[in-house]
Amino acid sequence: MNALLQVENILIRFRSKNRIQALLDRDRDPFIDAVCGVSLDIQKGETLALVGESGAGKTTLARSIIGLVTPQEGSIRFQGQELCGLSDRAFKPFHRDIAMMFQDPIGCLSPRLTVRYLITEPFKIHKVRNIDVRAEAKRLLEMVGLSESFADRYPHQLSGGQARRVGVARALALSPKLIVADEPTAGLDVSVQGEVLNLLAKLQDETQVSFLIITHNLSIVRHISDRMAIMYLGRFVEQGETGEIFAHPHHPYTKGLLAANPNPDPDKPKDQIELQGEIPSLMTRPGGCEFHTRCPFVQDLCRIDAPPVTEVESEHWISCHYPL
Amino acid sequence: MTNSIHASVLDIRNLSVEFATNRGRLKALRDVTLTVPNEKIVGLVGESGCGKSTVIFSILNLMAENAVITGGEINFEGRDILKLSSSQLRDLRGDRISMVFQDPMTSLNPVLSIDTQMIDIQFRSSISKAEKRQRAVDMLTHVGIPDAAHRLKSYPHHFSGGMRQRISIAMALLAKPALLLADEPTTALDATLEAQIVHRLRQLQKDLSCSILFVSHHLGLIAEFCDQVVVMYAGEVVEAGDVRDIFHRAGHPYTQALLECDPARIEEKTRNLPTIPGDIPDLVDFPSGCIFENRCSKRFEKCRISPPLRYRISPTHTASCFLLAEGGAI
Amino acid sequence: MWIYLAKRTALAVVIIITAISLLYSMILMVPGDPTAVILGPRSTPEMREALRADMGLDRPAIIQVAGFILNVFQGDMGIDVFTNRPVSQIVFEQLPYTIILIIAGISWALVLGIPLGCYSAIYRNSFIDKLTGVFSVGTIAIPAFVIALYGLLIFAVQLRWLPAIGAGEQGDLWDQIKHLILPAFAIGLGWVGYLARLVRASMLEVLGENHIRTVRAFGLPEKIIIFRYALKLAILPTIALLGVGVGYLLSSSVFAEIVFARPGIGKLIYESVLTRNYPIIMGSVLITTIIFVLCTMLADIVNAFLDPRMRENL
Amino acid sequence: MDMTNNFTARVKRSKFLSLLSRFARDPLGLFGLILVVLMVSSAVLANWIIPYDPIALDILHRLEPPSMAHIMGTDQLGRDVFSRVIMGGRIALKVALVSISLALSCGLVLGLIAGYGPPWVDRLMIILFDTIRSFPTIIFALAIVTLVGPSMNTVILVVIITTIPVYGRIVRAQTQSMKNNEFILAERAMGAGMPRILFVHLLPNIIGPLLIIASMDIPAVVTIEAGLSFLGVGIRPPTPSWGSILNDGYSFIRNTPWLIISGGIPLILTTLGFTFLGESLRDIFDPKLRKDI
Repeated sequence: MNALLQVENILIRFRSKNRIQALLDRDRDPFIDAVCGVSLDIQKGETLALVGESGAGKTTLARSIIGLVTPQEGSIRFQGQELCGLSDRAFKPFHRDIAMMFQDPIGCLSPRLTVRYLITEPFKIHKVRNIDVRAEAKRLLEMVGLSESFADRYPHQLSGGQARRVGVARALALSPKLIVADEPTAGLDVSVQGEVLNLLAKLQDETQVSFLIITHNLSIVRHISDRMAIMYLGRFVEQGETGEIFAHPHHPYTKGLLAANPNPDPDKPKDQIELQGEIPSLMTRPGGCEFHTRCPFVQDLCRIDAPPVTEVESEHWISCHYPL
Repeated sequence: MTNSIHASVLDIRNLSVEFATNRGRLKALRDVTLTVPNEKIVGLVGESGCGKSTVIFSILNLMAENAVITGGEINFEGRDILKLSSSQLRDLRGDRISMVFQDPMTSLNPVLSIDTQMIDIQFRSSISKAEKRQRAVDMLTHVGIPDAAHRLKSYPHHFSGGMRQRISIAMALLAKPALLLADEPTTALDATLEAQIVHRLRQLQKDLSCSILFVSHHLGLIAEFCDQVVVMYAGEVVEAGDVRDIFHRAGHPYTQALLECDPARIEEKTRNLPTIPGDIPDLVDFPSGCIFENRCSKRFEKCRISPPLRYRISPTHTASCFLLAEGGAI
Repeated sequence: MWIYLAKRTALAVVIIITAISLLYSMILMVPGDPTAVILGPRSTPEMREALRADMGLDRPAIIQVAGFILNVFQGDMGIDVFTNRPVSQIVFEQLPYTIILIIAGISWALVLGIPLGCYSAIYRNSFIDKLTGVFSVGTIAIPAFVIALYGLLIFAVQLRWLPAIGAGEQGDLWDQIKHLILPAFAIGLGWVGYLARLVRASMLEVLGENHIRTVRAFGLPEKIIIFRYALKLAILPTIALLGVGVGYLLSSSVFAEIVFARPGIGKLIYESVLTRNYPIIMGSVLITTIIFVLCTMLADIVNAFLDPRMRENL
Repeated sequence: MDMTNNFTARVKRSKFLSLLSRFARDPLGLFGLILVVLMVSSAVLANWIIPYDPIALDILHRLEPPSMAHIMGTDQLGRDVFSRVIMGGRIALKVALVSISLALSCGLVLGLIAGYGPPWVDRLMIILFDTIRSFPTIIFALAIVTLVGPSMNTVILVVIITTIPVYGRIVRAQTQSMKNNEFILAERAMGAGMPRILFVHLLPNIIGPLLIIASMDIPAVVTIEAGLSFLGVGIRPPTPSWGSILNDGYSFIRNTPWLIISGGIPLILTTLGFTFLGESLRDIFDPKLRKDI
């Protein structure tokens, strides 16, 4: 199997206290693990969705793939080449092949520059010289369904949906092979988020680009992703085919998340599970299965032992002692 | 108790609100009419910019300084709030009507303890400070804060967002109000917390037998939580009815399109999600016809010329669309 | 809290050490014989030679600086050649006058500035608010020494209401107060405006915050909202800036002391500048700087103590 | 969302056009603008305005009160005070412009380095900035003057040394708050190098507010220059300066008040003018800029 992107056992930790504080608190381990031991792979033309609540470590994981965060352990391979440990200079060619879209549609655009400059900036950064900037801007705007008249606008003159399209155009400029999209529908109304998701799907059909989509919105995941991974406290609790997981969630957390994203129907059955409590802080990870503090089906074993990752069905992994 | 006389605790009639801007008057609300019956939960749903928050802020007159109420009445327990003096209005605030705000991280005072804040808001009551404190602890326990007696002396920053929102709800319900206004109380929270808090709110509403006007853009939450639903678009109420009227028999093309867009409703995987093309019209420079005309898939000649009235579809269900005119205007 | 205290104190110490090193390196950087600068005028070649040996001017600069810092921390800032007395003694003799002046200046600025700022914020766009706005910008803009000069011209020379020069008779409290009025007025006036504007701005900011809207939604009386819920937060940035204020007042007190011929650090420095008596200047700069650093530190700590978020997190 | 954005777009467009009318609606800003224009033009045209040589002595007419011949009177050496006031304004403005532009450039570079560079550089810079800021300005200035000797260049040097930390601090704070903004992360995610991020993306967002702050510092510098000259350690005589005119006036305060009045009034008007203008500009361009710096 030769995946486009292969992430293995990534561990990303941040210092939680400075050295003096740690010394005073006699804390030998003044770190928090934002992502611990996560593995995933993405094939060409495929979409993987990363799902979880805030603080799950989704964004950190995504940023490590694009080189903004350096993992302490593990490996990230893109087309077989190792990305971990590369210097900024050595990483630069990979920025052509991996693009990232950030959460805030307007805030991720440099505020004092025009749309034309912004969408053709990737060419300038990567010293692509033999292009006509105007024509290129026009082509990219057309690709994302905006008219050329937008080229002279500034970010603050765009609506959320329009700014998101500009973001897509920017990501597409260098025809990347993988786009990492952090909450592509954040801050957009339901009537607009469909437009953006349809655009991403259309582009994927046309260019065979792969997507890693990070979201907390389960209801969009069903439509846009081929496979999905559910993250909790920096680990994957369940990973597999999207349709399969929606049909048969095996992990209680997945089931709880699905229940919290209800189909808007006043008459739907109300027998679904409700998760109790809140995500624990990364500083005080629970022992045993880390989900046991919120799990409605918790048993004694869960409090003691961390469950191993098991493949319940083909290509469907979960880590739970008592899968549903 | 006055609310036994009136069937509905809140009755807003033709409320219009304008914002003074550099370009002229932005007509944020136009002829908004809605009713909150006693002991019911009414959901106010719409996309950003539809004016749903403006409605509930105008009820307590907590709007921005450039906002002016240009017409209509807000009848609360039979009295028009807009005719009250500011001290009479202040007497209602936090006593008969209270409010939960959107952002739990900023809606509590950061330098005062929860204890101080919860005792202060009981300033109307003549009971002793110890009794006030006990009531605060009881209410905090009621909304699901573990070990409330110990944590009362804590400051807001000691609590997570979900906990702070529970505290806000506890504060709002402390005076056992007749009406609770909730402005997207769970939007800033994670989905699993959202469900917990909404279920808790439903329970409290039953226990205290109050009414709730619940503002949200989250259709799933509205469907699960509310008894009645009011749909707003660009500053107007386009449809109102029982929760089943709206979710099963939506009449207005906007409501239908909005429901279609929600990816949670679409069971089959699709790579072509429905959308509502176009933008909300400019609220300063106004179209003469139906407000939704430019985006409506079912528009015809008449829609462009004059705005539709409110038409009755069934005893519990009204909508503002010419296609539904046979039931007669109200 | 203790960690914050320790950190803030460490920072203050680091800044004081850096300040001493900077001042000392400046002497070494200036072309010419450093011993002549350090000893000041009227030094004899023998004295310079003795000092050169004592300081070890042939040693690396860093060791010299370190030695100097050590001396300062032991309270030794050299000897004034004119009077043959320790510099620290001379400076500390003058210090109380300046401190009294600064306290007087900052007190009346506080007493007037904070209420004015609150009033302006609460009654925004009222006549008083607009007047306060013009008044505060005006007083901030006008240099303190010009105020001192005009105060002298109007109240002492023309109207003869207040004494013009000196600090008043020893032991005569009333006389001393009369001598304090004009200088304190001159150095404090700008700060009245500054504080009024600062308090107004931060009060307005706080009044616009969400939690104020929350208590309004509970119908809390406006008096409680302003004095309990808003003022406590709005006053925090003001307290943090009072330390900085001491620095500005130290500068303006130089002028006030000279214009009103009042004893004090400013006057001492000024006279030493005219005679190029560097040891005294160096000592005065050091002591005023240390006072300034301690005041900003104190302000930060008080600020942290009043804010529960800082009190625990830092 | 669309609605509000459309709306801001239009506001932006009309903003430029309404700039002048805004000034008209803001009487203090207009007052400031007029004062500044007067001050600057009198400084530029000084050579044509002054009726006498500002340093020519005329012992026969010393300490004369204002008259038709000398509209502000003469000083103790018989020099025409009006001519000295006009030339003094020129000096003050020159000192202010030179020192602020130099301090601004240095502060900008150092602040960017501190804000975007590695943490140890930042810590070092902050300690250096804070140390310089912890010297009481005038007292520190007097120490430098004693070492280097009084001259206009010393005044400029003093102002530069004491204001670099102010600008450095502001630029650093802005850079730090901006460098984790998504638009900067987005640039890094595209592989943009440090020079591009600093100069194409950070600088344009920092420079605007900084220029407004700098323009509001002009009165402060004019004050320092006048103050040092008043103490006799600034601009060297016989070159005229408002400070030295005030000093002359101070010596003769009991019998010739016009010297103090004519040295002080232009100083007050200039600082007021620049302050009112700066406030007004700030309110127009950047209402959120902090008011307490």
